[in-house]
Amino acid sequence: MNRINKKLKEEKKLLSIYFSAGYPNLDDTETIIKNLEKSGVDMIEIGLPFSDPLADGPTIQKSSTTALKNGMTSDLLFKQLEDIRESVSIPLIIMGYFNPILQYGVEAFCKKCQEVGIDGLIIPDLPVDVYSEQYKSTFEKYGLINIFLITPQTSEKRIRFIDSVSNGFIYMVSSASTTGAKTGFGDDQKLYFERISNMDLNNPQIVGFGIFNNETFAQATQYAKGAIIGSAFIKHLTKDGTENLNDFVSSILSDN
Amino acid sequence: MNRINKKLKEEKKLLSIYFSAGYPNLDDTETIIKNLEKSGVDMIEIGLPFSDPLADGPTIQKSSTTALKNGMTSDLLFKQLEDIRESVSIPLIIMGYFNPILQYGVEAFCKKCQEVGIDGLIIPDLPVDVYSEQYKSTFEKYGLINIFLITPQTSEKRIRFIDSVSNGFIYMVSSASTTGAKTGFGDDQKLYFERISNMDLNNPQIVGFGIFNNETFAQATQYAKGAIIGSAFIKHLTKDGTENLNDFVSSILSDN
Amino acid sequence: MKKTFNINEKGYYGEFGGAYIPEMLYPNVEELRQNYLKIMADASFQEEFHALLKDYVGRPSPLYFAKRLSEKYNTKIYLKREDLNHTGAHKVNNTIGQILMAQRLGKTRVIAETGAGQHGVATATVCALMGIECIVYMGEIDIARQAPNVARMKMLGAKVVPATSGSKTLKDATNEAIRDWINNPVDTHYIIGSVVGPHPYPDMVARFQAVVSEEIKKQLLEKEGTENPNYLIACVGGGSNAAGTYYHYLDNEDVKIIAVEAAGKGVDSGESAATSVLGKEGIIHGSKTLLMQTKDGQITEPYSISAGLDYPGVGPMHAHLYKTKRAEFIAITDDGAMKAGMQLSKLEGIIPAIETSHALAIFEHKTFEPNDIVVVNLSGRGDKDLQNYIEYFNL
Amino acid sequence: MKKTFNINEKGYYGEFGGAYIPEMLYPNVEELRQNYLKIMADASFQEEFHALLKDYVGRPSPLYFAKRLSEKYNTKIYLKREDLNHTGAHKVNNTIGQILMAQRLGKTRVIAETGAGQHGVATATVCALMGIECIVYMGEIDIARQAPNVARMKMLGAKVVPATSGSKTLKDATNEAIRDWINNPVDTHYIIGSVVGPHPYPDMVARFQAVVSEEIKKQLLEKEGTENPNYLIACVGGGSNAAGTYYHYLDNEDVKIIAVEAAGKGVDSGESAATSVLGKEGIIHGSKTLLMQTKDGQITEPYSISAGLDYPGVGPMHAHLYKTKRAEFIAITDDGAMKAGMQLSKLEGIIPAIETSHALAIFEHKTFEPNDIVVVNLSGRGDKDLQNYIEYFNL
Ligand SMILES: Cc1ncc(COP(=O)(O)O)c(C=O)c1O
Ligand SMILES: Cc1ncc(COP(=O)(O)O)c(C=O)c1O
Repeated sequence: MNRINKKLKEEKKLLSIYFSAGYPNLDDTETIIKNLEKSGVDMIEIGLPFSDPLADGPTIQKSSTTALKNGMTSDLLFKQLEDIRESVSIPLIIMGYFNPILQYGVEAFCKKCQEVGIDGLIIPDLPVDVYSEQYKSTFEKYGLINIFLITPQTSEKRIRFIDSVSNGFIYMVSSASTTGAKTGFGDDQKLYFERISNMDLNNPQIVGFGIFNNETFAQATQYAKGAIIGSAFIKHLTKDGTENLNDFVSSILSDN
Repeated sequence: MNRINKKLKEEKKLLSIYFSAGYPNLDDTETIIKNLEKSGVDMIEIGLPFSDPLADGPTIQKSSTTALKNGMTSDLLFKQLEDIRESVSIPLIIMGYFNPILQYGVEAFCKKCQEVGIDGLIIPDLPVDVYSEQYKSTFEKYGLINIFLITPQTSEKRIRFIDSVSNGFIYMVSSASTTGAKTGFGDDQKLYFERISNMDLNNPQIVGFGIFNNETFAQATQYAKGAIIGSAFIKHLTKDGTENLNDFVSSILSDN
Repeated sequence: MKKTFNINEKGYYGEFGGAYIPEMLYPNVEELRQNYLKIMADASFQEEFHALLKDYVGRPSPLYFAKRLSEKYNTKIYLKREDLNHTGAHKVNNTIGQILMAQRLGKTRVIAETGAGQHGVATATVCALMGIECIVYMGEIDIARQAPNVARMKMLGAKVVPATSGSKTLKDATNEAIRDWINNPVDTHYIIGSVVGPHPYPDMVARFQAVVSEEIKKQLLEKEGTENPNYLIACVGGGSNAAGTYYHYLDNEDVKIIAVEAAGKGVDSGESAATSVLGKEGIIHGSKTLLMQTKDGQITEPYSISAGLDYPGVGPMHAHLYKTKRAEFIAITDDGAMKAGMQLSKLEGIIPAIETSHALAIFEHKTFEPNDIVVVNLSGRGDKDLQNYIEYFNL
Repeated sequence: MKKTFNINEKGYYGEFGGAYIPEMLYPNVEELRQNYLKIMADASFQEEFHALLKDYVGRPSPLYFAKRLSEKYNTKIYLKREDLNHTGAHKVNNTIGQILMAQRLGKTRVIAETGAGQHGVATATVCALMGIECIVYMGEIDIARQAPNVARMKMLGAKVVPATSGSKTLKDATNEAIRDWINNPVDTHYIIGSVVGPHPYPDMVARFQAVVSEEIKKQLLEKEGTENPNYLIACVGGGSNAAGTYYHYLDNEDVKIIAVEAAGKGVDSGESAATSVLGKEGIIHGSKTLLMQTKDGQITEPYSISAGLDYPGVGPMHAHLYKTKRAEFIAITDDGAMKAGMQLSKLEGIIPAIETSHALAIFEHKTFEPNDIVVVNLSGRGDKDLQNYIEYFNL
C-alpha cells in the first residue's frame, strides 16, 4: 500500500508541509525533509521549481526563482532524493508544473519518482480529463498517486468526477486564490469546508492555501483530514534557515 | 512736383537707404535721417516696424522687433517726423506693412504723411489691384506716391499694369527673395535688369534687395536709376551706431 | 441670387478674405488661383483624391453615436471621427488634396507651417507618399510641447525648421514658411494647413475639408433619417476642421453652427486665443479677417494650452460667420478643455486632441434638448498631447 | 471530412491547444468554453459587434495598394491598414468582441496583460466605453519602453500594475493576470490579447480577428477580381493579427502563408524571440504549443526590440501551421525590422509599429513575382515606438 494511503488511515489530523526544492540553498532538500519528519510532520510536498508558477503567490514564486538560480533541475532533484528513503519514511509528494515534467518525459519522470521513493504528484496545470485520458495508466504503473485540486467554485458534479479519478486525497484549495494570498478563514470558507465534508467523498480532503498558524490549521482540519502549509513555511525558511524547523512545526501543532 | 519725381529727374544714379524707425534706439529716427542726407544719400525709406514682417529677412525683422520693443508706434513716428522738413530736403518714404496703416485708418495715415512731409509709401502687402480700386484717390488727395514692387517672376503684362498705376518709380526686387537673403548678383539678375531696362517703362526703376557694397550698387544701377540698401545698412547701425554714417555711404558710392 | 455664406468670385467672404500679399508671392498665388478650381474639377483629380481618401486615409470616417456622453448630457451627441484618419486628425484631408494639386502644378518641393504638428505630420506624410521634398516650419515652443509629432515628421523624412521669432508659435512658423516661399517662387508649393492665408487658400482648403460635411449628411440620413443635425460644433484654430464640418450646411440656416475658440487662461486674462471676441479686422498672412492685435496694428502673441488653436487670426470664412452671426462663437478655457478631454476618455474610450477637447467642452456651457442632434467634429486624437494631459492631471 | 487547419471540437489544432489550467481557473474557462460560440452566434451580439467595429473602430480598414513599395520590390503589395483602427492596432477587434462577451457573461471587472501596450490600451478603451473597471498587467521593462501607451491607459481610467518577476515583460504580465483571475473567479473576465492561453481563448480571439481576412476577401475581389492573394504575411507575437489575416484562407492552400517572427539580435544569438524555430512543444499559459524553453522545461526569457513580439510562446494555431508546414516561418532581426519600418515611413508615409516592421522586412528576404499579390497585415501604427526609432536611427 502506498505510503500516502497508509498515512491517511492514521487516526489524526495530518500536517503536510510544502517547500521549494533548492531553496534557500541548492543542497538543502535532504536536510529540510529530514528535519521536517523529525519535527512531527506527516507528509511533505517537494516543490519542483518552475519559471512561471502561475498558480502560486509571490512567496513561493520567489523561492522558485531563487531555487532555479541556485541551479535546481529535475535531474538534480532526483539525485538529491536518491538515498532519501534510507532515512525518511513519511509520504513524499512532488508538486510541480506540467511543462518541466513533459520535457523530462512523463513516463521517465514517473519511473524516477518510483525509484527514489516518491509516493505521489501534484501537478496543478495538468487537468483531470487530460490525466485520465493520457497519463493515468503511466502513473499507476509506477505506483504514483496523482492528487487533484478542488476550489470553492468547483461544481458538485466535477468534485464527484475528481473523487472518482482520485485514489489518495483531494487537495482542497481553501479559497479561490493563489497561495499565500489571504489571511485567516471567514464564514465562507467554513461553509465550504462543511459542504465538502458533507459530500461524503471516497477520498479524504486535505486543505491547502491560507494556513499559516495553529488557528488556521485547527479551522482547516475541523472538517478535513489534514492541511498543507506552504508560504508560511517558506517565510520561516527565509527568516530562520533550515535548522530550527521544530519551532515552526510545534507552533502549528500546539493546542492540537 | 513731389520731391520723389524731382529727385528722379536728376542726372545721377540714386542711392536710397532703408532703416527701421526706432532702431537701434527709439529716438534715433531724426539723427539717422539727417546724417544720411548729410552723407549724400538721395532718398530714404523709413521702416514703420511691424510684428510680422513676412517679406523681410532676418536682419530687418530683428531691427523691427527691437524697434517695437523700444516702443515705436505710428503715432510716435509721426511725432518724431513733425519737424523733419525744417532740416531735411531729400525725398522721404515710409515703408510699412498694411495692417498698422489699416488700424491707423488709411486716410488718417495719408493725411499725417502729408503733414510731416512724407513723399511716398511702400506697402509690400497692399496689392496693386486693391490699391487702385480702393485707395488710389486717397493717396493722390494727400500728394503721396505709392510705390510698387516687381520681381524677376512678374509677368510683362503685370509690369505694364504696375507701370500704368505708378507715378514715381518702380521698386525692382533684384531676385525673388526676402531682403538680405543673397550675396552678390549673378547672370540671372543681370539678364533680368537688362530685360526690364529694355521695356522702356514710364517709371524709372530702383533696385532693392541684395545690395550691400559698391560693387553690387554699381551692378544694380548699370541698368536702373538707383538702388536701395536695407539690411547692409541695418547691420552697419547695429555695429557702428548712428553717427559715422558717412563711412558707410561713401564706401557704397566710392568708384562711382 | 440666393444668400450665401460661402466665398464670392473675388475671393471674399463678405468683407473678409482677399489676397494681401507682397508682389514676390503674386506669381505663385496667382498660378494657384487661376488653376485650383479647374484642377479640382478634373475627373482624374477627383478620382485620385477620393481613392487616396478611401484607401490611404481610411475615409469615410465614422459618425459615432456617443452613448454615454449623450446620456450624461441628455441629448444626442454624434462624434465625427476625424481622429481615425491616417496621421490622426482632419488635417490630412487637405494635405492629400494639396499634394495632388502641387503635382499637377509641376512643383517638386513642398513647404508647410505647423502648430500642433498635426498639419506638419500630414504634410510630411503626403510628401513621403509622393516622394517630394518637404520642409516644415514650426515654432520653437511648439517643437518643445509637441515632441511626438516632431519625431514623426523626421521619421517621414521631412526637415523641421524651428521658427525662433515672435511668440515662437504658429504665427511665426507661418511667417517663416511664407519667407521660404518668397525665396523659392518657382519649384515650391506651400501647403497651408488651415482656411487661412491669401485667396484661394481659404476656399481651396475648405473644399478639401468639405468631405467631412458631405459624409455627415449621408451618415446622418442613414442613422437619423435626416441629413440635418440641429447643431454642428467644431473647434476653431485657423478654422479648417470647422469649415469642413459646416461646408455643405453653410447656407442651410436650420442647422445651427457653433464655433469654439480657445480662451486660454480666460478671455480677458491677456493669455488667450479667442480671436473672434478679442480680434479686430485687419490683415494677417495675406488675408483680411479678424485678428488679435494692438490698437497700433501689431499682431498679438496669443496663448492656448493647445498648440493648434494658438493662432491670433481666424479664417475669413469664420470672420464672416461671426460678423453675420451665422455661427455662435464660444470661448473655452484651458481648464474647461482639459476636463472635457479627460471626460471623453473616461466615458467613451477616446482620447481627443486638446484642440478637439475645446469643442467637447461645449456641453458644460450650453444645454441642448433631449431630441437635439448635435454633431461634434472630433478633429484629432490625443496621442500627441499625452504629456500635457499627464502633467495637467498629475497622472 | 475535409482537411482543416482550424481548431477541432476538443480545442486542439492538431496536437496543439487544449486547456492546461489549474483547477482554480476551471470554472471561468469552462463557463467561457460553454458559452462563447452560442453568444457569438447570437444575432444581437453580431449586430452590436459589427456596429462598434464600424462606428467606433472605423472598420473596414482599407486594403491599400502600396505603390512605391511595390515598385521598389517589383511585386504587388497591399497593406491591410489595421493601424487605422481606433487605438492604432488590430488588438481592438478582439477587445471589442471580448467586452461584449464579458457583459453577456455578467462580468463587472476586466483584467488584461499587455506587452507593447496596444492590447492594454485596447482593453482600457473598451472598458471605458462600457464603464467597466479595468486592471492591466504590464512588465516593468515594457512599462519603461512603451511609456506613451502607459499614459494612454491611465487617461482611459485603467489601473496599470507592473509585473516585476521573471523577464519583466509580456510573459510575466500574463502570469500576473492569470493570478489575478484565480483570485477573482466570479466577477472578472480576463481579456487575453492574442490567440494564446487555454481553449477557448485561441479560437475566440481568432474568430474576433477573422474580420480582417473577411474584409481582405471582399476588398481584393474589388481591386483584383479575385478573393485570393498569392501570399498573406503577418508578424507573429502571440499570433492574433496573423490569425485574423489567415483565418478565412486557412484551408485554401492556393494562398501561401508567411509568418514573421522576431529574431532579436539573431536567431542563434541567445537574444531572440523566434519561437517556432527555437521552441519545443510544451505548455505555456494553459496551452500546449511551441515555446522557448530550457531542456529542463523552464520557460526562457525572450528578447526582441519590439515589446509586442517579445513572447516565448506562440498560439497553438501557429504551432500547428508550423508543424504541418502550412505556413512558412521567417525570423527577422531587430535591425532588419527597424530598417523596414523606416523604409515604409519614407516610401509610403506610414510609420508602422515595430512589431509590424518585422512583417515588412520580408521583402528583403524573399523575392516575389511581379504578378504576385502580396497582402501584409499592417498590424499597428508606430506612434508608440517613436522613441525607439529616434534612438535607433539617431534622428
Ligand atoms: C486636432 C486638431 N484640431 C483642430 C486644429 C485647429 O486647426 P483648424 O481650426 O484649422 O481645424 C488642429 C491644428 O493643429 C488640430 O491638430
Ligand atoms: C502592432 C502589433 N502588431 C503585432 C503584435 C503582436 O501580437 P499578435 O501576434 O497577437 O498579433 C502586437 C502586440 O502587441 C502589436 O501591438
